[in-house]
Amino acid sequence: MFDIFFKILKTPKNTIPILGNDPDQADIVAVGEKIEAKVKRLFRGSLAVRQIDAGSDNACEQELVALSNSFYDIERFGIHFVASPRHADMLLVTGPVARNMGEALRRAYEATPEPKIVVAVGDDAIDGGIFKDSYAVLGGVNSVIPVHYQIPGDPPTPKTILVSLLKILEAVDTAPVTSY
Amino acid sequence: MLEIIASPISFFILLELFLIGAAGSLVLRKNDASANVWSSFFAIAGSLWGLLFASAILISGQALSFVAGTSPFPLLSLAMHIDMLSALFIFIISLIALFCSIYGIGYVKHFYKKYNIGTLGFFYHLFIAGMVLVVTASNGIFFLIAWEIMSVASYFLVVYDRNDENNVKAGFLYLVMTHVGTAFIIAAFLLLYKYTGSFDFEVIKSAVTFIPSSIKNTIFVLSMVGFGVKAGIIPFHIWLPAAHPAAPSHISALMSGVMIKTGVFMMMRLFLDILQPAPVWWGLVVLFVGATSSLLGVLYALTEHDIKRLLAYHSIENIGIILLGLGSALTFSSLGMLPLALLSLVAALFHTVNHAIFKSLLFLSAGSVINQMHTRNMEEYGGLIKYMPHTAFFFLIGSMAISALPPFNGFFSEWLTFQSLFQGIIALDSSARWVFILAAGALAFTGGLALTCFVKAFGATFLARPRSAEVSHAKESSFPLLAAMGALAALSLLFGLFSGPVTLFLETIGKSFSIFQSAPSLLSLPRGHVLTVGSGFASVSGLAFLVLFTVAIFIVVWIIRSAINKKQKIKIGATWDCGTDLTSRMEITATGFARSIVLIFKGVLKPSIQHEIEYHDAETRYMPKSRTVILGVRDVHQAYFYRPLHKVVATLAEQTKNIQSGNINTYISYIFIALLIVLFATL
Amino acid sequence: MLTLQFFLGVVFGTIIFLHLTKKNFGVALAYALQSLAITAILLGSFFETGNISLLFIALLVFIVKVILAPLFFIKLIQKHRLLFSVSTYLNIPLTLIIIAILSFVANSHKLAPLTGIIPANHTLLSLALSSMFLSLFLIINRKGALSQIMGILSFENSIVAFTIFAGLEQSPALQLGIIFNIFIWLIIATVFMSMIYKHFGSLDITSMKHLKD
Amino acid sequence: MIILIWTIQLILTPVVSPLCIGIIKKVKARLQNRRGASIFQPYKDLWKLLHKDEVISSNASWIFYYAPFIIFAVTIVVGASIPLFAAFLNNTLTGDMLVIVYALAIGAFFLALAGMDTGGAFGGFGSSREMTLSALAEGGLIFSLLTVALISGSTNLFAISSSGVFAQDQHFLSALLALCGFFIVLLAETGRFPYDNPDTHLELTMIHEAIILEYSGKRLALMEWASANKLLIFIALGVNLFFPLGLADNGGVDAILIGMAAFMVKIFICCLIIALIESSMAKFRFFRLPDLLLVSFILNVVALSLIQ
Repeated sequence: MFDIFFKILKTPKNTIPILGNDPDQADIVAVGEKIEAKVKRLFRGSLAVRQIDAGSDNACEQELVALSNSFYDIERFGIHFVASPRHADMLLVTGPVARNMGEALRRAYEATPEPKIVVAVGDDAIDGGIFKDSYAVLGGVNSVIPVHYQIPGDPPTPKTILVSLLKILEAVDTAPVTSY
Repeated sequence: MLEIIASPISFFILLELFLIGAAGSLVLRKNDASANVWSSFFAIAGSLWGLLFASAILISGQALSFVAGTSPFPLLSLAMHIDMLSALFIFIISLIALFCSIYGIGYVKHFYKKYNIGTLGFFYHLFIAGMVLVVTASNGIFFLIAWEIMSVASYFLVVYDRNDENNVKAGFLYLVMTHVGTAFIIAAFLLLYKYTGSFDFEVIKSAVTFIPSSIKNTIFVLSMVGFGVKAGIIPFHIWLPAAHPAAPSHISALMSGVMIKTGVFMMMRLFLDILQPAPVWWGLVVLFVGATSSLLGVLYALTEHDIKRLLAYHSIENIGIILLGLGSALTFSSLGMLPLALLSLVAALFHTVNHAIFKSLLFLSAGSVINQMHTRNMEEYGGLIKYMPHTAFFFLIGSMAISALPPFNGFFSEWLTFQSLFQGIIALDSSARWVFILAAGALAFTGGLALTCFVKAFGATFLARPRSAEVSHAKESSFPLLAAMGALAALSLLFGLFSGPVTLFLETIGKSFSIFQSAPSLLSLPRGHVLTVGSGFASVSGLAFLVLFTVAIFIVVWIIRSAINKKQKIKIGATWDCGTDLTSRMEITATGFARSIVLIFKGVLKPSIQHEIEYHDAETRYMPKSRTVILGVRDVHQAYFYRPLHKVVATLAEQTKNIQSGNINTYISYIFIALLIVLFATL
Repeated sequence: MLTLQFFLGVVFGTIIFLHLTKKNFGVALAYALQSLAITAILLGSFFETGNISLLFIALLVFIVKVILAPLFFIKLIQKHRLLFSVSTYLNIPLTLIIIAILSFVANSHKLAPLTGIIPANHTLLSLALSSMFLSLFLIINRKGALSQIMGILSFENSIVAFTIFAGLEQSPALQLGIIFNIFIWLIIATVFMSMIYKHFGSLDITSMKHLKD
Repeated sequence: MIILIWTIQLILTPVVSPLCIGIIKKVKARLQNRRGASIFQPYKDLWKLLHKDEVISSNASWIFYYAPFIIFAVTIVVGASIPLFAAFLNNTLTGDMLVIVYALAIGAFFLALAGMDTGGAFGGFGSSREMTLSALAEGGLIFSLLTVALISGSTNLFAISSSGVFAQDQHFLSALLALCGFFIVLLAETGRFPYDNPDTHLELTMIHEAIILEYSGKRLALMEWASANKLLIFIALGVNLFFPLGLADNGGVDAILIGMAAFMVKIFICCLIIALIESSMAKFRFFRLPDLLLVSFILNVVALSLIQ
């Protein structure tokens, strides 16, 4: 057991710094009605995210999983993934809503307590992407539940997602610049 | 004033009330309603008078012994001796009988057209009168007569609902087992008579030195088996989970709340009072029996999904806990540590009182649930809390009390039993200490498993969604049922809060035993409510716990509700289960809940599992149409002890059958041979 | 004293005869003789004690047992033509051996306290006791219902004899009781016999075995 | 002065317990070479949850509504009756070890009922497993506290902590065994690693989280807070009963401050140990847990028998 600990202590820190001002990283499109500042301020300290796979091709899932590795380390901003929509503040929906996932998605939306933010991640979730107009797909997430933000990209890089999330909460410039 | 109440005449009035009630309900048996009113009125009057009489004796503290008239037979004298211990038991009997009779007024209504209410009233009164006589009789034969009245009356009450086949079978099993037990008791009394020359307990007590020790040990074993069958300790318990559920609910509450205590009462009277200078191994045997009964009782309760059988198994568990107290009292008294013996006796008495209260509460609330649901199978309940909120609340209080959760009375008697076991671990050495350590371990595990079992019972019955259509038209139980349950729930809380004064009062009762006359007391009550054992070794206060608890709840609610969270709204949604539609088959059932523990203890419980898969067509066996899983638990005692016994008895009976050859001459030759043998034997 | 010995010998002899006889007719006569002996013994004890009631009892016994009962049986035998229905379990020699054993047992010193209640008529009492054993054995040994009844009646007679010799001067009420029950007994026996006969067509008891379940 | 100390004692548990969770999460993150959230993150989470609305299932009964308050209040009561930083406050009212064990059992009772109440499949199984574990752990827990009580001669926790258990060398071995037994039970009762993975997302493996799947908003905050309190209670019991060095034995301000500091240091070390265990061990299969709990029970029985 002790060799593991030595190995851990020896490996260098590799968490990337998130700087407030690099413009190309944040790629966010606000849709639907606006989220009040009070709600954003509430979630700035701690945000519970529930990821819903509405028929996605797992491209966006890989990126979202990468968010919690030591490189991007989403936890340092107080954002953590939760198991049940009841505990969630934000719903990250990926994938063009497949026909039989529509009802489940709507139920998840119902089960999430107010105030909540819905973010469609990836082109499929935004408007169906490459699967647009197919008989098995209901199109974008907004055809089932109201969407507040969209993160384009097929799939968007983890950094884009991370910075976009901070941008949604307008936490980028206030969040401590984690360079160490 | 006390002398008038605590006098032989008032005891006769008590018996008279019950006998009039019995006779009256027989006379009025044609009209159900009036029979019910008559029997309930006299039952309530009788139990109220019993409460008055018992508390008068308890307060005045002087024992009462008298002979009720001359007896036709030489050995039988209708002698009664009511000391503090029997007064306490009369108090318990009449207390529980009072609430069961109140409950009975409403409950018996659903028997109206089906059975004869008069006979129910008759046997009900006989049953209570029998129990009162059992705890007061001080002559062996008179005691056996009372014991027989009690057993036979309770047999007829068990088979009262005779349309159901297995009720009658259960009643038969109960009758056979009780009478096997009575046979052992008679053997013990005969041995006592042989060596002390009389059946009177007082005379036996004074002449106990004449009994050689080997005979005394056989008497101990015989009475342990005899009263053990009635108390339902483990090897002899198989009638209890069969008989108690069969009886109507207020009768099974009375039976398992009070009747099995008469067995414990006689054990206390015999071992601690009459056969007093007892060897050490007696106490250790009682302790061992108590530990196994409590542990196995709760394990078998976990496998049950019939609500009344579950409660019956819990009676066995609680009797085990009482025997733990009694066993440690016996061991300490034989080792001369009288203060410790007094402490554990008080623990046993306190748990007897508590168990009577919360067990009858549980049986009554289970009865009103069965009354609405017409089945005892917990798998068909579910969601009853929305239809029967008050019954659910009382069942919750009962289950909290029985799983020894602090503000209620169950905790304080179990706490006292723990203290007596801890004192045993400190004071004793070598083998006795190991029995105490194992007993304390058994008690600890029993507490945990009892909690699990009652979460299962309450959860499967009252919470989540209805698992059968019957639930939707269940109505809340009527007023007398709720009144009885409410009073018992309040009592169980009161006995918890004022456990300090109650324990000290029980100690004065303990001191009425001849051996504890001079024993210094380990219990003290500083500041009026803090019950301390042995100058600071351990102390607890029910009152303080409840006050601190309620204050904490109010602070928390006030802070959360008003200070932080004024504007948040509550939205009623559907239960979250990953988006699929939720059917009532997906929630956990009683068997599912306990399955993990049953598998963990599979060595003891021997669970069996059977898969049956039905295919669309038998040859291809690819497309299973339906799959049924049958989960069962083999009853070890039945399989390894009672069935072989039954086989042996059956073969013996078969052999003796061919004596019946049908030829008169052979019969007369038997007579002739018998005559010769007798002649030879006697001359 | 001698005469009592003689009468008791008569009783004992009749029982032996009952064991041996083949014909029912002889059985009825033997019983009459036996009852005659008993009445004689009763008269003897009357003379000794001078108790009027004993005389009355003796007369009654005489009427019922000596006259009525045999007549009754003879009529029954003729009605059902039961002349030869006397069959026994054991053959003659074996019965004789058992009779010997029983009488030896009755006279053995093991039972001395019982027969020695009145040391004077020790022999009489042991003889009465052996007659009781023999009549009991008679009931066991016989298959026919009639001879079994005879066994019981002779058993009753030997008990009376034994009680008289044991000096238990019972009260007249007891005697009356005995007589009364004999009378009732006779009625039952006849009803019983006729029923058996009607049902089984013969007086053989062994056919009752079919009544077993 | 005493009232001030008592108020500190009352509020210390709820205030410090999220810190323990934060420390454990931080150390685990560090061990996974991540930076991880700040150790005050649990406070922020609780604060956010307290300001959120709630969605409650339609077939939940009053037990679902009030269980969080009851469980939280039980942890407050238990927190007030165990030695945290001061050993001289002899709370003979509820300071008895059996009261603590059975009071926590009230919490487990209502937790399991709340889990079953909404009728979901996960809640039911979560409470069934939770009750199985707490039933089996109770034997080990009572016996370890009993060993310590018998060594120091009283079952009152404050008296135990004021008389050092490891001070008497002839009882050293039994105290050590009791400590190991107690630590195994600590991990079981608080749902830490070998028994239950606190931050798993796979519902089928959850034990404690499956019960609070249904909760949201302020009730979820209370449930999280109560389980944090329970963790602190067990750590405090483990730490203060076995290593009472540094506990204040008089009312002096300096003694209290030293006591608080010692308490914080001890909590930090214990959280470090728990995090190390969680990072170096895999979660056991459910049916191997009873053997682990039996080991703890046997250890305590051996410890108990070594005392005389």
